[in-house]
Amino acid sequence: MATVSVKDLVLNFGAVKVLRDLNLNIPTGEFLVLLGASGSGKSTLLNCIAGLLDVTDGQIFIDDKNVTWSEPKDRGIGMVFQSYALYPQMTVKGNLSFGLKNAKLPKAEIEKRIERAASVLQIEPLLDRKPSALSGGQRQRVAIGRALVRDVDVFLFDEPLSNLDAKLRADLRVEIKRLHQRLKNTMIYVTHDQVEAMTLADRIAVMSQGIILQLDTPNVIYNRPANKYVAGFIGSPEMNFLDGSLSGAKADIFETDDKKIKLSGYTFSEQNRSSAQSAILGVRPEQVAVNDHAEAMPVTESVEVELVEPMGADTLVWSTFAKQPFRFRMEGTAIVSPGDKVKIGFDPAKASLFDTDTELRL
Amino acid sequence: MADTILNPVAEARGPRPKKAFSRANIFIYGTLLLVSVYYLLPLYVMIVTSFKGMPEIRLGNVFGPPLEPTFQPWVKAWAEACTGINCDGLSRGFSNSVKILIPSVTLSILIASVNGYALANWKFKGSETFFTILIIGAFIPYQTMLYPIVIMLREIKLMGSIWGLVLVHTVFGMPILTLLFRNYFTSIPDELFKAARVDGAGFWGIYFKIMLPMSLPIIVVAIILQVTGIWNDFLFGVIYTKPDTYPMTVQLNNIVNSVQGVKEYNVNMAATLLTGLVPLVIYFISGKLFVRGIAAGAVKG
Amino acid sequence: MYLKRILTALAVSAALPAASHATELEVTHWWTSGGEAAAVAELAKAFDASGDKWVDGAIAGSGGTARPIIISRILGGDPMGATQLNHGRQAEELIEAGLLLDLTDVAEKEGWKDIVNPPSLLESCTLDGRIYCAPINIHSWQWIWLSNAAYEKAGVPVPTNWEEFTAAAPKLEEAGIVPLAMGKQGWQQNGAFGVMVVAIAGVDAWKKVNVEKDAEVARGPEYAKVFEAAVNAREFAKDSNVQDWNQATNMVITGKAGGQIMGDWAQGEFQVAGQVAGEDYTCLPGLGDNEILDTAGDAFYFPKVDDPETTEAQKRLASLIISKDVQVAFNLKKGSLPIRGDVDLSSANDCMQKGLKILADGGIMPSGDQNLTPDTQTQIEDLMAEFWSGDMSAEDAQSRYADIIERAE
Amino acid sequence: MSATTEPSAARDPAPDGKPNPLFRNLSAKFASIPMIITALVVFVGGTIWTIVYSFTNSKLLPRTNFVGFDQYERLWSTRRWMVSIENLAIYGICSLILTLVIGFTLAALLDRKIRFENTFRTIFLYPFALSFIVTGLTWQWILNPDFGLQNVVRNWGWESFTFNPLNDPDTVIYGILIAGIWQGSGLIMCIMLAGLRGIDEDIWKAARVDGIGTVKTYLRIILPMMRPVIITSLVLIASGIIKLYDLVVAQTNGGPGIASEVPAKYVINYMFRAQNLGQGFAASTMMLLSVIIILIPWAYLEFGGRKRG
Repeated sequence: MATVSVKDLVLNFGAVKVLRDLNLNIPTGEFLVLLGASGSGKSTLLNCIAGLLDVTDGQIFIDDKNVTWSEPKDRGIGMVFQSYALYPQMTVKGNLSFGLKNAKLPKAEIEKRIERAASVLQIEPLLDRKPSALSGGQRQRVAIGRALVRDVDVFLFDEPLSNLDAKLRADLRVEIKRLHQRLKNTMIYVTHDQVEAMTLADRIAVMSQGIILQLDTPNVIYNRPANKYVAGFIGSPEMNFLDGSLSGAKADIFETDDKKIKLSGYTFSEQNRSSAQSAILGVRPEQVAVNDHAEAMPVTESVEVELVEPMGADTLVWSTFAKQPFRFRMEGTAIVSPGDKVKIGFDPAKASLFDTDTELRL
Repeated sequence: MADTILNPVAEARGPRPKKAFSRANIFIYGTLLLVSVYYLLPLYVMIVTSFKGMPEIRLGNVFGPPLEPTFQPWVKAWAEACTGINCDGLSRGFSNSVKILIPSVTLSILIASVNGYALANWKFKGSETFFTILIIGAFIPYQTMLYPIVIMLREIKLMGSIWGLVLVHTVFGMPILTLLFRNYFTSIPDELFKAARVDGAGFWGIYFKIMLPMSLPIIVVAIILQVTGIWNDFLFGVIYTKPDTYPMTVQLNNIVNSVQGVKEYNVNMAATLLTGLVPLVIYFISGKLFVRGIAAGAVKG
Repeated sequence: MYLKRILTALAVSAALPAASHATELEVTHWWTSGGEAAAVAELAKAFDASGDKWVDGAIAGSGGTARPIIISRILGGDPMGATQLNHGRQAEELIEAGLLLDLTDVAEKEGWKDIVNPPSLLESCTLDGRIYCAPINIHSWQWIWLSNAAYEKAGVPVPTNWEEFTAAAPKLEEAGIVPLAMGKQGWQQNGAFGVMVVAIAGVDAWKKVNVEKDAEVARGPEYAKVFEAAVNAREFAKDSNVQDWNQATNMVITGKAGGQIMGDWAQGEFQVAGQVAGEDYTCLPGLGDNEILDTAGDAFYFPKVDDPETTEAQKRLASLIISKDVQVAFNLKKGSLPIRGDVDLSSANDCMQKGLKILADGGIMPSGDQNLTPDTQTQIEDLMAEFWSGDMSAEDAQSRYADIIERAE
Repeated sequence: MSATTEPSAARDPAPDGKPNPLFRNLSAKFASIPMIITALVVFVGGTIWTIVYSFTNSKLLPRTNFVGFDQYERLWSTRRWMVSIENLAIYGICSLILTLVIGFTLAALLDRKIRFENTFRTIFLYPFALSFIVTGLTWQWILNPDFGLQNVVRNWGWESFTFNPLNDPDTVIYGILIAGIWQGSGLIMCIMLAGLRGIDEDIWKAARVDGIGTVKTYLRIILPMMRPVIITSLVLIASGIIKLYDLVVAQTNGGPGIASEVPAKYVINYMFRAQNLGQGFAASTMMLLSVIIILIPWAYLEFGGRKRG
């Protein structure tokens, strides 16, 4: 079992700064998800950890060993790729054994490991097939198997599920989670899918433009996003953002339009804030209470339904709050139509407040 | 994706015209047939001429079918035509041509594929500059390089040996072949290469075990280009070797290019067709693989 | 008894060729067509018969094709044993660079100076008093070939000189016959022009320009006449739509053209077509005006090699080339004239006999090859090519011609 | 990331030290040595050698007797050189455009799911296999007015038909063009065809839904998508154009007069026939210079500017 840590990592492609002074510590056995939009540098970081890209500056440690300039094969990692990257001319067995043969392992040991990996992943019947004769899900299992047989302490996943359809994606997601529970390896998992991130991760690192914006447990990331970007990126449907300003002696009143919202119970961050500064209040649609439930909330308002999106289990309703677009979630059984008046309410204690200029959490 | 590289679509992809005798169809086949006439006309002239006797050729109509067909020109071209004092036609150089062709094609493809692989997957500082120089080198007329190469071969003591010639073919085939292989390897998903690195394969391991087995289509293209070029080469063959290893084209040149004396056009044509047979046979055999290979090597990148 | 005889015979047969000399000699040349190859075969046969081995390195195409190959091989330090080159100034630099074998000892031993006729042939093999090549034949440009059938059809007698030829031209045109066949290549056009210079301006003017490089003569009235005649000839040849010289010759053979100015190698074409000199075609040396032959031709050069045995073999080949038997055998096959006057060529045909007679009478002049550098020749050829194919005036052509002569080395 | 063949000690630098970039990926550099030697020694070295000797008055043999720009002055005052350049420009532009147009059109026609595609493709490709020496001769015959095409058409009854490109100084280069395109367009057609096969079928569906006509789809949508194919084709065609020599020699030998001379022929004639190496080198230096002027900016954009990663 091994820790992975990245120290002051910098990577430039010519004049383009892809990674800027990154620091990251991953304890043994953690499942860390690197989450971000494309171009955020998350895959690049993973490739640096794997040793597939030369870093410009900084160090990478795996199990306290400086591996910044080691060969990928010497870093004790296994890696799974988005496009599976199976060697097309080899059978499944050939794919699984390729790395082991390169490492000059004894034949018996290779057989043993393949057998074990195949049984874990339930791909025994496929061993003699070529990748082209496999389905997408099967291919990805083989790709995971290829990492598995290496018997390494760190697994790297580079968007492994992106090429699969929704149902397979869900199945394999669960399987990866089981795998982690069983093997207790350190796993670093790159994805742009927040559901994967939330469901799999022990901790999530949200990345954008080559830096980590927030590194924390899914729970914290969801409930206390460190800045507006993270708040908007995590959660579906997206968080409502209300523009306004702070007031009151303690700067604990949020004013937007003609509304004054007292932020009672809100846990302020250590960021400085002042009265009269402009701020943004973020309210997640699923944290908005409707009709009867709304009564109990500190903030209530009667709004007009503008658009209804039924989603089965629940229904997303578009309306306007304080002259700004505002979405909220209702029971799937609720029957509303545009023009209806609905009473809504939310608790500012559970909302998020951001500085308009720095976009940091207040 | 990896499997699309191995099996790129070689089937027609445009929409299929509907009826057999639709206006579009008549246009398409009409144009193709008309253009085919342009392409086949010289072949027709060569073939009919090669079956005519010299008196008939002197009469003049190049398109007329042979009035008294004769195989004599073919026999002569292959086995009797004299080049200097040796009167055994093209057959004399055939085995030499093969002996030059095989190592030249093999070595040039081997080196160009390694170049392309290094350029696509293992870029290093300056690698693109060397490649750019190589591409510009494709535009240098061979003849202007004759003397510098003579001097170079002299210095490495390969002047006059078949290996010198192989080297020259490798050098002059390098630009285009490297371009093709580089494009091809660039089109192979990067992740495959990365996976192999993680699996502990090094530069040569990835080349031989992963890349080369995937390169059949582009190798076919390279073979076609090189076989055509090397088989038809005359200049290098004659300068950098000796009479007992002269390729077939030297005989072809001697048959066709005699400045003084009678030109036996029928034998010339037969000799040309005979010489062209080897590349032609390779075109036919490779068939669809050729298009598929070009699709993979020239299209992407 | 028997045994002894057999043993002796064995000893003799083993000793004879092997002990003295049996060296392979690679010989490069561009004699690849029928008659040429047959001539080379004679030479090779004689060489092999002397115990050595002739390794044939035939490469067709004299100037553009064979020369770079020959030079490259010599430069590359891996030369052939012997190579054909036009004798003249072309090999000068190779000699100066010390790349060619000095044959002076062979030449002196065998007295080449007394044998070779005309002496200019040996002179052009000589640099600083040393001899570096063995001349093998004489080819002359100074001929016009006329189709008897064409003139018959036009109803005029076959001309006997250039003036008659010019006069008869309109009649031929009326009969739908091209008066003058001319391949559209610079060397043919330049060759024809050279023949016209000798015929019209005379040998002296020719020598002034080509040997002494006197540009004033080239600008002078004698040459002006030639250029005017050339403008006429261009007019006669305007319907001649062929490139190669032998296609042009073929126009004469088939009676489509009245005549062609071309060297004596054209004879081979007539022979192959089964035509007989005097009956089917007529040949006029020096255009019938000035019966003189130039003495261009071929010679063998021998690149220097380290191996003394090869050097010996090279010298053996050199002396063989000059020898009587080879001269007769070779030149009869080749259709060219021998380089020595003391051989019997009575079996040669009508036109060749005419040539021999002129040679014997001393009607000879050096060839352009021997006097102008290839660079100058190429420039003149380019000018001629432009002149013959366009509408350049005689005056313009003459002044540009003179400019080239002025710059010539 | 260094080579697997290296001993591990060599690749284990001081814990924090960055290894010398020169020794990273040593195998790749080692394997590129043939390419580097070819590029530097043969191409750059040979070129420099040529340039140096273009300032000498070398005749038959290369000699270092420098004469400054004499050879260049003479070159640019020679009519034949000017004609050669003009011809190359005409041939080059026409050949580039026509080969691309014909190649693309044929490929598009073959891509229409037709029958006998293999046969047609082979017909268009076979000329590529034949040597220039004889294709030039054959075309010379076909274009000969007396026994070629013109004669045949006249025999059909069209008495006034005139088609005699090779004997007219103004048209001869187009006569060569006919043969050049015949020889080279098949390969380009194959490359284009391959390019068309690489286009996503959905593009066709989209175009059909949008109601765009077939021809317009090819020109406006498909063609712009085939950039890499066209670039490969351009390199092949353009390098062939610069080297144009054998075909001219075989078909017209530069005639009539000097009307179909091309630069490569000038270079070779002066090097070997006129035995004026200096002049030949000066001419080839000019050719090379123009190639480089055209190519370097393009090659830099195409191959040097892009990064992968």
